[in-house]
Parts: sequence; C-alpha cells; structure tokens
Amino acid sequence: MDTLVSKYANAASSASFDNADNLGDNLSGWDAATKFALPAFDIPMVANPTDFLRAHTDASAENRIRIQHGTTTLAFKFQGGIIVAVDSRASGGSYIASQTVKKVIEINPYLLGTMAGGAADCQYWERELGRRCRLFELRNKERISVAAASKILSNMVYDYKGMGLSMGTMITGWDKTGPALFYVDSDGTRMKGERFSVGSGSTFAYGVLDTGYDYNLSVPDAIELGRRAIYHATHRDAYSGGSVNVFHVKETGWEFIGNYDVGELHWHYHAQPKGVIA
Amino acid sequence: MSIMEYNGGAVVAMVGKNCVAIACDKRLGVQAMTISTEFKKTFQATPKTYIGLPGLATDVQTLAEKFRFKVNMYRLKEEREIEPRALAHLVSSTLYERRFGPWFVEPVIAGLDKENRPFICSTDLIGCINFAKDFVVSGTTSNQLYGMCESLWEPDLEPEDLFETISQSLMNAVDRDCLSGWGAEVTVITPEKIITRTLRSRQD
Amino acid sequence: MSVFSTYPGQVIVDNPVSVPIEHRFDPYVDNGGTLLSISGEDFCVVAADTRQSEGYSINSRYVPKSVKLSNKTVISMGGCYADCLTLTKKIQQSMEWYQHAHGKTMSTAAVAQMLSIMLYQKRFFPFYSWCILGGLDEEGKGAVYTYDPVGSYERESCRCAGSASSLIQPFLDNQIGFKNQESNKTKLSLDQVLRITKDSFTSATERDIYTGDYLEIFVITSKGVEVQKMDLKKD
Amino acid sequence: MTSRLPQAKGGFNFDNHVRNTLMEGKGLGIPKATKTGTTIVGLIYKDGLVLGADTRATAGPIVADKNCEKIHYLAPNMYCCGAGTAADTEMTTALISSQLELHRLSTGRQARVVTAMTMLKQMLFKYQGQIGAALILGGVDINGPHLYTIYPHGSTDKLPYVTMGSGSLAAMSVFESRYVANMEREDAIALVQDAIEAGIFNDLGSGSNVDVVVINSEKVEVLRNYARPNERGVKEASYKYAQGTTRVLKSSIRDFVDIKETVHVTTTEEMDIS
Repeated sequence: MDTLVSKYANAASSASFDNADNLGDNLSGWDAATKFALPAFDIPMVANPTDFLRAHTDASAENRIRIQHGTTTLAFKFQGGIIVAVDSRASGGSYIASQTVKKVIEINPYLLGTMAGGAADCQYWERELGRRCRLFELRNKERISVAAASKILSNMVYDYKGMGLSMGTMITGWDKTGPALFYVDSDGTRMKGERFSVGSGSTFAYGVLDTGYDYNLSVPDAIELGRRAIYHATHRDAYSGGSVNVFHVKETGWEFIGNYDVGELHWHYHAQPKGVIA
Repeated sequence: MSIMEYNGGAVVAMVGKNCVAIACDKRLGVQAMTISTEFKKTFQATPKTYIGLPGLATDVQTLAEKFRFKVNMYRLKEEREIEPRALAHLVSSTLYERRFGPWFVEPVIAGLDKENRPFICSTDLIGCINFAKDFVVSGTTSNQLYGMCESLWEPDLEPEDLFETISQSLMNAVDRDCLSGWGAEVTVITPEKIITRTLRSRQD
Repeated sequence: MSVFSTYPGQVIVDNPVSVPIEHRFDPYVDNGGTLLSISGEDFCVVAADTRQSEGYSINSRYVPKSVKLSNKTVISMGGCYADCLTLTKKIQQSMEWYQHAHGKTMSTAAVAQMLSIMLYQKRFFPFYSWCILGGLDEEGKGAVYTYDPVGSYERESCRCAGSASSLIQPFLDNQIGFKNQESNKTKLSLDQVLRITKDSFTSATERDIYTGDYLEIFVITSKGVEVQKMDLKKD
Repeated sequence: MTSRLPQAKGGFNFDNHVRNTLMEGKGLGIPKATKTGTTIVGLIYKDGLVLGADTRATAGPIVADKNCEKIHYLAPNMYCCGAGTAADTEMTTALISSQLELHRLSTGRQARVVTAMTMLKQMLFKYQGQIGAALILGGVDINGPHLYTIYPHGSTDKLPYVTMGSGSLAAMSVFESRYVANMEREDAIALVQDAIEAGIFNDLGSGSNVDVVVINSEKVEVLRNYARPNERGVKEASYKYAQGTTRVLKSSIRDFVDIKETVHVTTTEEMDIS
C-alpha cells in the first residue's frame, strides 16, 4: 500500500517552481545554481503531452491559446563586425499584438540573440543562456565563446525537441576568434555563417540583403543595408512591421544603433531616388 | 485562416450631418504576402451612392462588375438612378441567391437618397442587411473598427469632421490588423460634391 | 459525419455503439472579460470589467479580475478564471516568501520577471490567462507589463487584453499614443486617462457580448492603490 | 449575346459550391453568417396574442446590429418572430409573406394562420434544416388567435405560450411562473416584456431593446422598441479631431452640377422620303 501511495504521491506534475520543499529551502542554504540547474516544467497528465499542447495552440482550437508569432530578423558579418537588424511586430493570428517588441535580446554586453518564432521561447531560453554564460565566466575566469554559447542554447532546446518549442534565433557576438554568428533553432540546427535572415519575412529581407551585400561595406553602409532589408520585408510581409532595431557588434561589445519607425521610414525611402540594379 | 482573410481588406461607412462617408484600405495580399497596395474596395454605383466590397478579391471584382451591370440595367428599365435602399435589397438578394455556395464578400453601401438623406448599411456574406443609423464596418479589421467607431463616432458631424473621424477610425484600426492597411481611400458624399482623399498611412 | 444515412452510396451505421467515442483532456474554458492598463508619468491605471461568462450565459456579474499585490503593484488577468485564480495565488505566495526572505516587498519589475518565469514553467501545459501587470517602478513612474499565455513579456505604456482587446487597443493607440495624428502630442493627466478608460469600456460593452456589468478601476499612485467602481450595461 | 446575360429565374444558385468546397478543402475556413442569438416569445391572451423579441444581432462574440427587427410582417393579420441565421429568417418570412399576398389576392379572403404555418414548414422541411430559421408564428384569423413555433427542420408546435432562441430558457422561466390563461392586454404585454428582458439580461446572445406586436381581431399594434432598458452610457469626452489631423496624400473634389436640358423647337425641312 505504501509503495502504491508513494508511487503516485508526486506523479501529479513534475517539480514546479514553488512547491513546498523548494520554498522551505528559502530559509537555509538556498542555492540558485543548484536549484535552478535544470529548469522544471509542468506537464499535463495525458498520454501524449505534445498532442495536448498542439491541440490547444492550433489555429482551429476552440479555446485557442495564441502564442505570439511572426517576424523578420537578420544578421550579417562584414569587415566592421556584425550588423543585427530586426522588426518589432508580434502577432496573434492576424491581430497585431504589439508593434514594440524587443526582438534583439541582450544576453550580455558581448552577446546578442535574436527572436523569431515563439516570443516566450526565445525570451526564456536566451535569458537562461545569459545566466549560464555568467556562470561560465565565474567558473572559468574568461568570457564564453560565441560558439560555446550558441551550443549551450542549442543543447538546451534540443532536450525538448518535438514538444512544441518554436525558436529561430541568431546568436552573435565577439570573442577571441573575432566576430561570430550562429543560427540556432528549436529543431536542433546550429550553423555558423556569414549571413542569415530568419522569420516569415526572411525571403524578402534576403532579396535586399544579397543584392546590397559586400564584405567590405563601410559601417554606415552596412547599417543602412540592414535597416533597408528589414524595411522591405515589413512592407511585403504582413506579419512583420513596427519599427527596425539595429545593433552593431564590435570588438568592444555590441552597440545599439537606433530604432526606426517603419511608418516614417517608408516615406523617407519613398522620397529618395531609386538605386540602379546592375 | 478563413477565406475572408485570404486577401485581407477593410471597409467602413459613417453617417454625418446631411452627408455620408465610406472608406477602404488598399491592400491586396495573398495570405501573408502583400501583392498590391492600390487595390481599392469601394466602387461608385450611382452619382451619390458607393458600394464597398471587402472579402475574397476574385469575388470582389466579379461582384463589382455584376452590380455595375445590375445598376445599369435598373437605370435602363426604370429611367432613373437606383436608390441606396433599393440597391441594398438588390445586393441582399444577389447574395442570398447563393445561400448554399456564397460569394465571400461582405458589402457596405453608403449614399444619399433622392431627398439627400444619408443612408448606410452592410450585409453579411449571405445578404442579411444591417441598417444602421451611425456606422457600419466590414472586412478582416471589423473588430478593431467596431471599437474605434463606437468610441469616436458622434451624431451630426459636418463633412470635414466626418472625414477626420472616419479616417482616424480606419487608420488606427488597420494598424492593429496584419492583413489590412497599406494606404486608405476615403470618400465623403454631400449633396453638393464628392470628396475623395487618399491617406498617408503606414506601409507595414 | 453522419451516423445514420439512407442515401444510396453511403455507409449505414447499424450499430451506433461501435462508433468511436472521443476522449479528450480539455481543461480550458474562456470566461471572457476585458482588462486594460495605462501608465502615466507618476501613476498607473489598471481597469477591468467584472462579468464572468461561459458560452452564452453569465456566471456572475461581479467577479473582479484585478488583485492588489502590493502598494505599488496590481495584477489583472483574463481568460480561464480557474487558471487566473491559481496563478494569482502563486504570485501572492511567492511575494510573501520574498518578503520573509529579504525583508522587503517585491518591486514591480521583480514581480514582472517572476510572473514571466511562472508562466513559462507551464510552457507545455499553459495557463489560459492574459496577464497585465500595472504599477509603479523604482523611480515612481507608471509601468505596464504585458504577457502572452506562456510568459513572453514586455513593458509598454498602455495595453488592453481579453475578449474586447481588439476593439479597445486601436483606440488606446490613437488616444494615448497619438498614433496617426499630425499634431496633438501631450502627456496625459490622470483625469484624462480615467476618462479614456471609462469610454473604452462603455464602447466595448456596446459591441462585445462578454464585456459588461461593472467596471473596476485601480489607480496606483505614490499614495497607494485606490479602487473606483462604475456601472456598465448589463445586457 | 443577349441570351448569355443572366436572367432572373428565382431559387438558389449553386455555381460557387464546387469552388467553395475546394477552398474549404485547402484549409480556408468558411466564414460565419450573422446569427441572431435571440430571445423571441409569444403568448395568447384574452383577445388575441402578443409577440415579443429582443433586438440584438451577433456575429460570433460581436454585436453586429444593436437594434435589428426580429418580428417580421407576414400578412395584415400575421407576424412572425425569427431566430437563427439572420438572413434565413429574413428571406424565408419575406418569401412566405409574398406568397400569402398572392394567396390573398387569388382567394379574395384573409389568409389563415395555419396556411402560413404549413407553407413555412413545407419550405423548411424541403431544405432539410439547411435553412437555419427558427420561427414563432402568431396571427388571428376567423378561427381566433393561433400561435405556432416552427423549427428549422420543419416540425411545428401549437401552444398558448412559447419561447425560442438562445434566451428561450430564461424567457420560458418567466412564462412558466406567471402565465395564466385569458390575461388582460396590459398584463400580457408586461409579461412578454419581462420574458424578453429576462433573455436580454441573462443570455449573452440577446440584448438591447424589446419589440412587441399585439394582434387581436380588431387591430394589429406594432410596438417597435416598446421598452429600451439598455440606453448607451454617456461618453466622458468628445473625440472630435481638429481638421487637418489626418495626413492626406491626394485629394479630389467633384462638384455636382445641375444640367438643365431645354428643348428648343425648331422647324426643319421635311425629310425627303420620295
């Protein structure tokens, strides 16, 4: 009987954030590093939790849980470092939930992550990544490489593969090897590259980016290219828009270049003479 | 995604003091991709009546022509322009004819009748007419437009004030809808003149 | 799928017991309602209607959606009321433990981050809740934090969530953010914000069937939290 | 060419059906038509009958029309309340109404309520419930007052007091507790009003105002918006914009000009027809 009780006593859900023993630990020797080493998630008590989640987040679900989606993000390497440019729209279905989302996540002064796919997934895991990078720094007395950081992220989300996470991100930064750019997604892909664009508007952004890209671009020209590529994507893609946020990754760390409202940017570009293509 | 959301689009009409206004966005999309930003959804039916047709673009164009034909036939038979109220019933029965295989369009009608009294109405996709005395909305942005119009509209607006109110209603509404926007066109119909304006709006 | 059919060419099911019975775990219900929050220079307004509904029926005309968490923070939630209730209790409990452990009240920004993690903890079994956290930040400025059901959050100047969110939000963009207006950009006073809040809800009540009955407004200033109540239409 | 012009022939047109099913198959959902969530009621009193309805039309959770008319004219001695798909109730009653008019003209006498009921049920039965009209038919003829309910599939009931629509339970609870046979006119109207208001306040699909129609052998009273228990709250502020708030790219103004045609009679040479 006792075995039976103990067997089911804790089966209701896996350890959650504030269950009784966690809270008791607040009083003596509570250690964030050990307690939060592995995040714990509540799982519904059903045969197939993945199907459960899919059924309730699906577009056809009766009481639909709308997770915010839709994006255009891009990042590219050039002689002056890396330019990261993103839009700022979050949409739930066809409704625009926000026009002011920060899609560049400042992991630490040397690392940036971008956000595409599920907003919460990117925010949570890149925050967790930031914490782990800090622990790495404290343990090893040196900054983590971009390769290692991106791999931590990749491995973390790979543990949840197929469970419904949705994340397409670019991890950029400057380490001992110089500027580095990695693409990481929730399927487990992790790629090093020169030039990436992620999100529903990425095809439009690639068009502009590939046309104007040159490794030897000057910093102002590179910034303009990034900004312009995002602007064109917001114009054509319904699920991208708001404003363009531009960041520049340099040896001294990243620098925020600016926020440009697409509403105004369109008329700014509209007034300019059209460039000649080839 | 619903068929009504396939191409996107929004139309709104409002009543003012001895005038009416009808406004539409200008986007034509194919799901997420914007194809054109010059796709107007309001059509002039008679000198003082406009009809707005948001919905599936193929049906918008088909019905615009169908209504043009029917309005012309009416004029030839009756030797007078069709009244907005009669046009509403014409639209209604045209849609209800296809009760079991509908056109995916939710029309809006705005105009002045022969006594220059304002008339607006909207119908659902199978022709149920909604006669309103204040405003009617239609298209993918209808929720946002309902909220805007319900807050902004007040009775007896003069033509220029009505223009501001309908423009602000439409622009702020489509700015919260992915599938509409990319420019707007507003038409104000008064007994003396028709004012048509293209608005400067966000292009994302 | 038809069970019985006498049309030629269609299968006639002669034994209805053999029809598979669908079992599904469906723990969510939408209890409707609308909530909004607007931040100002030195104040924050959190407002919500008090109707709780299920389908076409009203469960109760007065079930507050907002809860005062501290003198500087108010949380408002809409969606599945059971989930909202649980989540509110979790927040209150954690805030109390924080008080015991650190000897101070949690700041609005700290509650905001904690709520994000709490929501994400249920990433695979989400709380069906739309949360808006309103309050004053460390500098005494108004702060509004908004969430999606799985914990993505953002600080904004104003936000509306719930069943009539799509009706009210564009109006707030226009009246609070002065979007699409050529001129007329001023900082709004508390009085103006309250007027806009009330008008938002009377308008939403006209068009959204799930919004109505009463409006409860929490005004957060440096003096503390003050609650106002107003009638909305009951139909 | 003339033969290719569409001729009005009446009846439904299914031309779009194949295309629409195809699109639906591709995952594009079919949009919802306007429904009237509705509370409609009817009762028989001493001299005749009273019909009542709310005035809310909904499209999903949104109120599409705050003051629509749900009590439709059928004949001078008959009215019909409609619930369900708004277009269906509107068109079905309009169709039967014109058929009754023709019936009246060809027979030269007042149509009976049972005739209207039979026409309605036969039409609805023919369409197998596809026409989503739930109706309360009330009228007075040579046989006295009659009150019928007609369901979308074509079944009918004949009862002294009836309710239909999403607010029918709320309204019926009022009837069940307070209905008595042979009520006075004022009491009957008050009971109908209370029943409709029970629907308006307790059913989210019903709302706004109360419409009432009283029919007896002498006259028909259409009491549109008999009660208005839900007046809109007064706005705290006016949101009128200063002119010039909206930025304009292009503007065109067309003035209407009165063109006066005058016919000048001039004598002309006679046409040469030789």
